[in-house]
Amino acid sequence: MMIYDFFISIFHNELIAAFLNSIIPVAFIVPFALFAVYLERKVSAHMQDRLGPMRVGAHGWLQSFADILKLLQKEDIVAAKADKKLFNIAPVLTFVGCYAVFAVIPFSSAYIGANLDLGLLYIVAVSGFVVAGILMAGWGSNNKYSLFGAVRSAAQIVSYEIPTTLVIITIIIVTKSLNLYDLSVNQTSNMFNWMIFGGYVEGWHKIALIPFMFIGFIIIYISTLAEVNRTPFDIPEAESELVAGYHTEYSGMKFAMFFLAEYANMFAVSAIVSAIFLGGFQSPFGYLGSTLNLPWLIPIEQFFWFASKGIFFVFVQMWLRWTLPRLRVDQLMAMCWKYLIPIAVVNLLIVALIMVL
Amino acid sequence: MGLLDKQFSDDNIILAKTEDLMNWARLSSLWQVGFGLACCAIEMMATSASHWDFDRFGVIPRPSPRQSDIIIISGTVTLKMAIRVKRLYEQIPDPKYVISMGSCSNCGGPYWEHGYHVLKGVDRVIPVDVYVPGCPPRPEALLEGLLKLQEKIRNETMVRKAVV
Amino acid sequence: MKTPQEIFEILKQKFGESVIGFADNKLLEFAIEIAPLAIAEVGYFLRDDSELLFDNLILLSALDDMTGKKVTEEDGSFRFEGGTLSVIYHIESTSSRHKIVLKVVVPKENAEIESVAYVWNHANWEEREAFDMIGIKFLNHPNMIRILMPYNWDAGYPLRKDYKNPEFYEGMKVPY
Amino acid sequence: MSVLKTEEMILNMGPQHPSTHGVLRLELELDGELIIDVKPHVGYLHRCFEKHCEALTYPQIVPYVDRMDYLAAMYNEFGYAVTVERMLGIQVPERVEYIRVIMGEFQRIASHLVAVGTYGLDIGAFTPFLYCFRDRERILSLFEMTCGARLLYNYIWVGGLSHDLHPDFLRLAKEFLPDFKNTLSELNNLLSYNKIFTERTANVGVLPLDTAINYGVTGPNLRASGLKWDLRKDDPYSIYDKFDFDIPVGQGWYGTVGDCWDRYYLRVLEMEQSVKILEQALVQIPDGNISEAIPKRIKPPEGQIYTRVENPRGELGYFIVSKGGLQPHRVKVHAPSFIHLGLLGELCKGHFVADVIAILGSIDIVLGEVDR
Repeated sequence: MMIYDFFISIFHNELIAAFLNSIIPVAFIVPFALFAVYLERKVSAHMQDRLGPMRVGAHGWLQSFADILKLLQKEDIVAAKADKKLFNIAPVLTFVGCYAVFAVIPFSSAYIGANLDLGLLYIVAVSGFVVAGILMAGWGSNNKYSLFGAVRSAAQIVSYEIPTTLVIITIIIVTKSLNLYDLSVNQTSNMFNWMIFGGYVEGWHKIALIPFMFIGFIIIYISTLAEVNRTPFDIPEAESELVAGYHTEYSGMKFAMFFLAEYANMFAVSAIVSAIFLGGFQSPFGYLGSTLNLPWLIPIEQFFWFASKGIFFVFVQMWLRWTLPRLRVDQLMAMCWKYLIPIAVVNLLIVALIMVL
Repeated sequence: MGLLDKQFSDDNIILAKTEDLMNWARLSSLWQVGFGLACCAIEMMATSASHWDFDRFGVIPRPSPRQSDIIIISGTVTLKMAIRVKRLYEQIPDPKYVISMGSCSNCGGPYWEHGYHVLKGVDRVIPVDVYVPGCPPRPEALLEGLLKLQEKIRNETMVRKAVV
Repeated sequence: MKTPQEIFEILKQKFGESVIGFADNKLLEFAIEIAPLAIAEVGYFLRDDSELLFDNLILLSALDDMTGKKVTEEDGSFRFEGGTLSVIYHIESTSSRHKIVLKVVVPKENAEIESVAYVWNHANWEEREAFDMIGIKFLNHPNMIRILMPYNWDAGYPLRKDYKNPEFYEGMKVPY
Repeated sequence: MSVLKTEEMILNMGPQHPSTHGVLRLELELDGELIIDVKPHVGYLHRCFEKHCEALTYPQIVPYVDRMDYLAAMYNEFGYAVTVERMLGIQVPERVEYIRVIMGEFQRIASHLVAVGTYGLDIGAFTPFLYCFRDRERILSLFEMTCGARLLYNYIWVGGLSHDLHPDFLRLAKEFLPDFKNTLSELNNLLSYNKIFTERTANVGVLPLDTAINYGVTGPNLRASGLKWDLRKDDPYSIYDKFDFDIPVGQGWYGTVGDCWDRYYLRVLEMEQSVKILEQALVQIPDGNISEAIPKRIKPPEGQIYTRVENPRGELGYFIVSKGGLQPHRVKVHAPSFIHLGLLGELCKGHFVADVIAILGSIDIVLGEVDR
């Protein structure tokens, strides 16, 4: 049973149920973002022979709360020459963009915000909001560094959407569905039904698909990394070049919004990658709930697997960030247009050929 | 500093608890402007590096002053730089704090007599909360300065004291 | 490898009047004194002559010779009237490894020297520094402005011996 | 139809910027992301060193010398001491010379570690920076046990040293060297040979040899351009002629000779050579009295002298004019960073904004020395 139906059965009102249903991702995103900031600091610290936050709560676990509470108290500066409307809308729009993506991500078999048949296309479309927000921030700040960051970011995100979309088309050819929920549900029973292992296709096709699915997975992971501006693709906010990129001029809660959006976005892309290739909320081994005959346990287990896959990929993103240097703008573009897109196109053609045969 | 500071005329338990929470948040997450001036900046970097690790206290360098809470004036402030230091301080949103690190920014240090281009003490242009002596101060001294600043923040209040 | 004496002979032969002579330096170095307006020409010759090849200007330093008449004011401060400033060029050849020292002396009132910034690019900033600190003007220099002190500094040249520090700069008190 | 008019953008970088290595201000003239011109504005840390020298006696100058190139304070003192000793004609005891070389080479390693680490930071790799600082701490603790200071030492005096070595110094120094070799290989694997890093730095900011000489470039930057020129061998001072070490020269490993990667990697190679010198010096060091040659009163004869030593950043020279008094008449410093910074505009033309950071990091300037 979906959570939405559960709300309807309680309130007998679609509006209230839909409202409550749409709030659930917030209850996940905000604690996750706080946790991810803390995780990032701890992960980086331990990679660098340090300890990271230690003084705020045991092992600094309250650090993110202190940060947020402090950012709430900070003065909200809008520069005199800034374009105030754009400057104020930008953080909200950026957050809305990444929040909207959560609408079609299946958290478990019992919860998906909106079970759209065009889910995958919707994601590609809606993440454009983030670009708009970043461009507004860059322009509205009236700061050259911000503008630089914003223009770089827009160019980067728009470019890297192409390989992402190409890989998504490859998946559509195999699954014949754009619905993320169906996609996740179908990759069931064990990990060899995941798309990365050829999915739930029958016969020799499955074996033939495996290498190309791996290639697709690597391409989409690299391009999502670029879409969320993480190292080695973090040139829009490259600290050593552009100070803080498009959010250079933002202070207080508006900056916190960008921060929140960044970490939410990290999770969103990880979740999408795992939903497409790694079975989404499906367990790799089967469910304790079905063994013990406790049907209510299954969605909870599924949520656990979903969250752990997402967090694992977020962790990999952090790992890369604290290991790799950063690319230059032209190299970044060259990487996209000269390598990823041709490979993705060829991959698409080969997969199409396999599926036709 | 801050909008609410010294805005209330009477003290009560709710105010006291809110105050404690606010001050706790402020003192636990002092983001620093990533900004070094001279020799002391190297010791400041050493303090952020693995051996001493500023991050334990929640201090991380932010490249943009808009997102920072403290500025550590780490080194000699020259006349040419003083104008920029002042501008930088003005760019930090309230509540903001200043640590003056090293003799040079405290009082001109070894350049006090013949330094025709050295500002004798950064407190001639911006208000300073904590002075850390030394030339350059050891990382431990800077950490001590930070703890002193935290102590100071802990005692900030929203209550306006009656003028005697 | 040539000794400074030999190089002096070559220069004397080539430039005649412009090469004034050995400047007396009692310690380890002795310098060839050159006329202020001929130094660029001499520089080009030293750099391009196939026997000399002085391709590296090591150091250009300007100094106040403190030779004028000392006038003491009522408040105890003093200044020099007249006197000279000098610029010293250490140059060497990275290929044949010889080193010489050139010296140019100018009067303080009319401190103008031909620039060598086009001979050795390195001299560009060094000459700006000499202008900034001592107040020697280099003619034909690409960008003769202050370098270390603020561009709007108007209290004189700090490394002159009779320099007096101003009381305020842009509203900031300068003395301790 | 009118021609579309475009104009250049002026981007002001610094004095507060995460990667200008201090208080440097760069005025970039940009066409999109391409650099048309770079104008460095210096002087934000002008601490009047030369004026102080004219007002202080010779021994009093030593602490001020430290504060010039604060990453290589030992070597600044070394150079100053050598200069004044030549003026006075003092021969210092052999143990002092050995200790000076040991300290100088440790300082070279420490300084290069900062250079290499912050260069990684400029390119975007945060972790190598902290690894470098971790090892630098060990060297600083060696200095600290010798003279009590971590950064600015006032240790090498004219004619001698302020303290003799700590009894544990030699043991700890010998223990450090093998560990440090591991660090170097770790650094190379993490950063130097990283594909992204080589892409970012190879063929960027190429400095041809003739330009380098014409601009007076010295030290690692000159050697990276291909000239075998090291004052420790070419204009020997102290006891460097007693040690066996190589002078690494840039060979264009990943690109052209004299690019950023060469300049970076040359520093790594120099650290290896410093380890080699240290391994010999720590074994050969003789016993002796370190303070017997310290003069009671320093009053050099009238005249002038220019002496130079091989500082981690290049040729550090002191030009001292004495009028026979207790104070020098004029001290002028040949500061390598000042000269290298003058070259920046030349190196950056036609590159991207991101390359300015890469080039600035690779020439390794210290603003304290640029502005003095």
